[in-house]
Amino acid sequence: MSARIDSVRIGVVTFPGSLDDRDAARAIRIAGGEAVELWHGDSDLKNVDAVVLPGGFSYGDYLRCGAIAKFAPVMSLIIEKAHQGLPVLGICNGFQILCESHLLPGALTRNDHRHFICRDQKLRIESTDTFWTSDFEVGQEIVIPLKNGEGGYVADEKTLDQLFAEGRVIATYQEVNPNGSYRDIAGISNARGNVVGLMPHPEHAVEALTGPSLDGIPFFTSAVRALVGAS
Amino acid sequence: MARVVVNVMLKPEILDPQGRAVQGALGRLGLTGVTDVRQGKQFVIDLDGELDAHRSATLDKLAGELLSNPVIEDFTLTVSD
Amino acid sequence: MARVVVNVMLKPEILDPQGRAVQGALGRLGLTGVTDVRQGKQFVIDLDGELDAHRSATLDKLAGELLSNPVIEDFTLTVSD
Amino acid sequence: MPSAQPDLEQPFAELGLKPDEYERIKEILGRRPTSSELAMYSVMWSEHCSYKSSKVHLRQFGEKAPKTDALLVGIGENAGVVDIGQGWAVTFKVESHNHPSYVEPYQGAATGVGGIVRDIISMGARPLAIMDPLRFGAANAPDTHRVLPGVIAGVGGYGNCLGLPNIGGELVFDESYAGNPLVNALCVGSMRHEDIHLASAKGVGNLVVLYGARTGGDGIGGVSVLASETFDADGPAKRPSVQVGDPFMEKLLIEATLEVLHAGLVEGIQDLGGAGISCATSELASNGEGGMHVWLDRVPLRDASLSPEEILMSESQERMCAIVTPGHIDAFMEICAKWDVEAVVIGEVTDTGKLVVQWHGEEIVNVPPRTVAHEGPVYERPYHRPSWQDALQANEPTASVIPRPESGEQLKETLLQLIGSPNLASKTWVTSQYDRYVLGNTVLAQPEDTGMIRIDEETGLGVAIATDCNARFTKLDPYNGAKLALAESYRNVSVSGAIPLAVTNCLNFGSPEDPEVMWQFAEATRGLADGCLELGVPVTGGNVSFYNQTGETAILPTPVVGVLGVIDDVERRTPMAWNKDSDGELIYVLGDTSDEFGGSEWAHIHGHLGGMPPKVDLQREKLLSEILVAASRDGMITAAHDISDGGFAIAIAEMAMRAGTGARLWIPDNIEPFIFLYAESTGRAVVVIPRSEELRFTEMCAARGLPAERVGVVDSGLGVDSGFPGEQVIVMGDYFTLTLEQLRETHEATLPAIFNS
Ligand SMILES: Nc1ncnc2c1ncn2[C@@H]1O[C@H](COP(=O)(O)OP(=O)(O)O)[C@@H](O)[C@H]1O
Ligand SMILES: [Mg+2]
Repeated sequence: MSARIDSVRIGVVTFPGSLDDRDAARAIRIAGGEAVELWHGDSDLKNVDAVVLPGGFSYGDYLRCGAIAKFAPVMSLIIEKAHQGLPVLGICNGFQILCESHLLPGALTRNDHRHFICRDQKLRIESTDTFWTSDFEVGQEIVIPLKNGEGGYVADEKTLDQLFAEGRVIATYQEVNPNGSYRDIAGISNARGNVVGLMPHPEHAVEALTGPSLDGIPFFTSAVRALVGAS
Repeated sequence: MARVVVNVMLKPEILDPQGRAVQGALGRLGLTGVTDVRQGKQFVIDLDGELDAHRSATLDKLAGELLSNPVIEDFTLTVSD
Repeated sequence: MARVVVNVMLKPEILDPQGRAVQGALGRLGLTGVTDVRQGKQFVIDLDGELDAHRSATLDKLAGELLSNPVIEDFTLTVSD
Repeated sequence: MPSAQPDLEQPFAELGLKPDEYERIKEILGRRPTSSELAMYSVMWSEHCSYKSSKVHLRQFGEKAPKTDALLVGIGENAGVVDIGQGWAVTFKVESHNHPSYVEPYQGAATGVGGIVRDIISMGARPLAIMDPLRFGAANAPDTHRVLPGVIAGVGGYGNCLGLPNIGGELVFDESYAGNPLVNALCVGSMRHEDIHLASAKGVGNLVVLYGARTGGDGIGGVSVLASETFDADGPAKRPSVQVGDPFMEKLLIEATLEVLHAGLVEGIQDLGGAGISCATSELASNGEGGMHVWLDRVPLRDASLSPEEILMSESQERMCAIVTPGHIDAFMEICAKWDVEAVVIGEVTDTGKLVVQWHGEEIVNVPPRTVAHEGPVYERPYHRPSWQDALQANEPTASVIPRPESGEQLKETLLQLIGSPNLASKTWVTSQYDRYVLGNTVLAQPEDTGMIRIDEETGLGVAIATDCNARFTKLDPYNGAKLALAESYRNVSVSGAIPLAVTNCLNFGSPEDPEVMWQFAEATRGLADGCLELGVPVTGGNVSFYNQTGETAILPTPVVGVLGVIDDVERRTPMAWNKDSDGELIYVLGDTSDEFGGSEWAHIHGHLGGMPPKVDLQREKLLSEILVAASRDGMITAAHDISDGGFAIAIAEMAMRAGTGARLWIPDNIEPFIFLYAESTGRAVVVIPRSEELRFTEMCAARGLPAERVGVVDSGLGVDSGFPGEQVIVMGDYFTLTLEQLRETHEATLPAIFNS
């Protein structure tokens, strides 16, 4: 574990109904960054260098997951800055919010088997050309928890082709496709690689005691390292 | 007083696991000849006063941005009084 | 070929948290005067051949037992061809 | 005085009050009750809220309570509070939502979780985890197919959305629960000692704040009336109103409540559960200065047409009540607004000794709150030993009643049958619908023997909880059956290395008006109280659910017992299974095995219930626990798993499947293989010991008088020699060999095959 680099400030947004915000903050600290609490009603990003949209059920996931959260005051700032290159990682509900906000293409729908599913999921890292995956190797297999009710990634054929062609699929499900995601997609990025959405939960795989592995840590160290390099 | 009903359905090309499950169940429970089932959402919205052009436009916009996700869903909107 | 649409709504006295959430969001996003929103489900069922009395009765029964739970929900059923 | 209408016949019977109860109300008030007073008394004096049939028996939990310093708050509050050291306290409790879950499985189960979580918040604790002991009718029965998926989705839907990990539970099938499923929910929370809050309205002039969801017409008299009656034999036709839960609102309620508590803005607090505002106001007043004035018309409503009686009785979910000083009220309201939680001052604390409720200027209630909350009727229900009890106990599952397997092949088939039977099959179909990771403190969860969570990240302080009850044992012998439930739960906590500290329980029984059911209840409570005294673990709280019967047939008496243990550092926990580095480590059985099959899983799969349950020896359980804790503390063992349902063979199979590595086992000479493999003698556990620790461990057992027998060795290389090259296998002496793959397939296929269709 690297020493705490207090100059790297990563914001974690808490929406009403966010659940994994404390876990995301813990993961950032373990990766050597400083976690900064952001509130959905904030109209200021507190000078953070990057943002994590954590998992949970923002606004109860009523209507559609992420549909109401995208209109939160803090989101208009994040959307604007993300277009300018601010690194943003959306995990699970955060991924749903990024799709609803059109920062990422496609959408997440009800699992094909219609149940919530919590399992230790094997993934293959497909792209390391993003802000959040550079500490992995392409082809690396990892196991991290997955837990969602609406995690089926869908998009039209053209978009799917484009995502693969441009290397924007960052991880795919291995052995089991747990939710019916098209082409086993577990996570994607935008063209620039600063915005990443991931359905499984790397923040729950950062301690041997509580997670199935330590495979989640590189998502956060990737960001910390890139930001240290940048400053 | 106006009542607006917005129906939201998954686009035909998007898999509808709930509709599929209902189709299976209907068949098992004795309803023959079901060729397709789609499950959507219905919003019944009650509004005070007249539904003027401005509010009507807002409603239409929100039906397409908030109540449905254009990437995967279509909507219809009907007004009754 | 018949198309049957079943709309299922929570009974008026039952809490509808989703409807409440939508009502709040509509208000925040600029739609004024919303007095109530209820969110329900819609099933669009396509059937082969004629909808005879027997199948019609089965459908009605299943709408009340499978598609809705009479303890908390009401349903309406409309047939179009 | 509220005006009475003397000519009107009062509907006390419809509200569930007996004529003599109605007479007592008139006596207390010295007049006829108003309709609102009648509404309040009827819900508060219901079986569910007043414990009128169980009170005389539950007293033993206090009277026989072992001396302990661990109990910071005892029975009688929303939940007991236990000191776990380092300034930390935990509170935990289990409650039933059986009847609502039968009527509307999803919402019934969901609101069951919601209700128990509010109990925990109202003590000032942050809720940390959920467990769900469940019972259903036969797995393949159509009604189970209706009820079970909805219940699981409801427990998961609410708990997942709330952000509480599910760390364990039970799933048991037995025909007796057809039409009467049991949905019990447990919540555990933690707090610093100084944050403990109690439900009392102190300080004259302090304000009564109602906050959370609006009050609606759903569930009026639901929990209390529903839980206090037997269903008609024709089931859910008579469908009473049920509540719909809003877990998102509950999540906001938790955050807002913890924030106001930590800001020091709250004098007293109470959740709104069964009996709603009637319960909260009368209990708060009765526990505090003794008086309260309530303006009922200030209650925010979802449905403007509700009558005051309905508002008093409504069991709408996600509401809380707090007592706040006038100086703190603005800060309180601000925090609620931050979390989008509606809050309204509905009353004021007084010292008049009266609970006065006004409705648009008119006084509609004026009663001494104690008479509503604490001085309800108490019944000494008649009870007697059932006439059939002797015959039942005499019907032992001996070899002449059920033929016993003898050959290797038969013994192997028995293992496969058991491990694939619905009660012993893998519970993954259920538990994969629950989030076990959220909050990042889950150290052990299903399929481990206990759920364990970390309380303090700095020190690693944690707690472990298990819930258990083999209700077949309780049917055969309610007194010892309850002790057996306690013993199993205590043992499940101990194998993880935690020290058992406190007990909660949920007593699920048939109708208390049936003297035979009442006897089961009396015996079980006596057994549990005696057992707790002997083990030195106090009962901190619990719940009684009566009327779990259809027509004349009651469910198996099911006293679910939850034991909480503390572990000073979760890093030293003992998992249930060996690991990939365990090759060559030794497998020991601790305790004695004898020919005990009454109420066993083996008898159950043969459709037999009779005989005596296994002997229970709580001194032995205590010794076993001490050895397991010492072994964990000194790093002597790699794994420990308790032996219970299905016996030793099932325990070993579960360990091997979890480990993914095989083992070679042998059966001691002095015992019949069938008995060794499948008997359910208690006070036993399997432990795995590195060779370097063998001497130290066995000497400790010998010195303390705990039988320990070496029965096997972990071995990942048995595939080739046993004819399964490339596979992990367990070799059971000369009797049989099974690949882990075969075991796993059988174990995991059962529930999906039944419930995925
Ligand atoms: N309804 C449930 N919810 C959550 N976990 C469950 C449920 N039913 C069973 N489990 C878990 O499955 C595992 C096996 O259950 P069981 O065999 O009853 O355990 P034990 O015999 O050790 O008490 C345990 O970890 C238990 O907590
Ligand atoms: Mg166990």
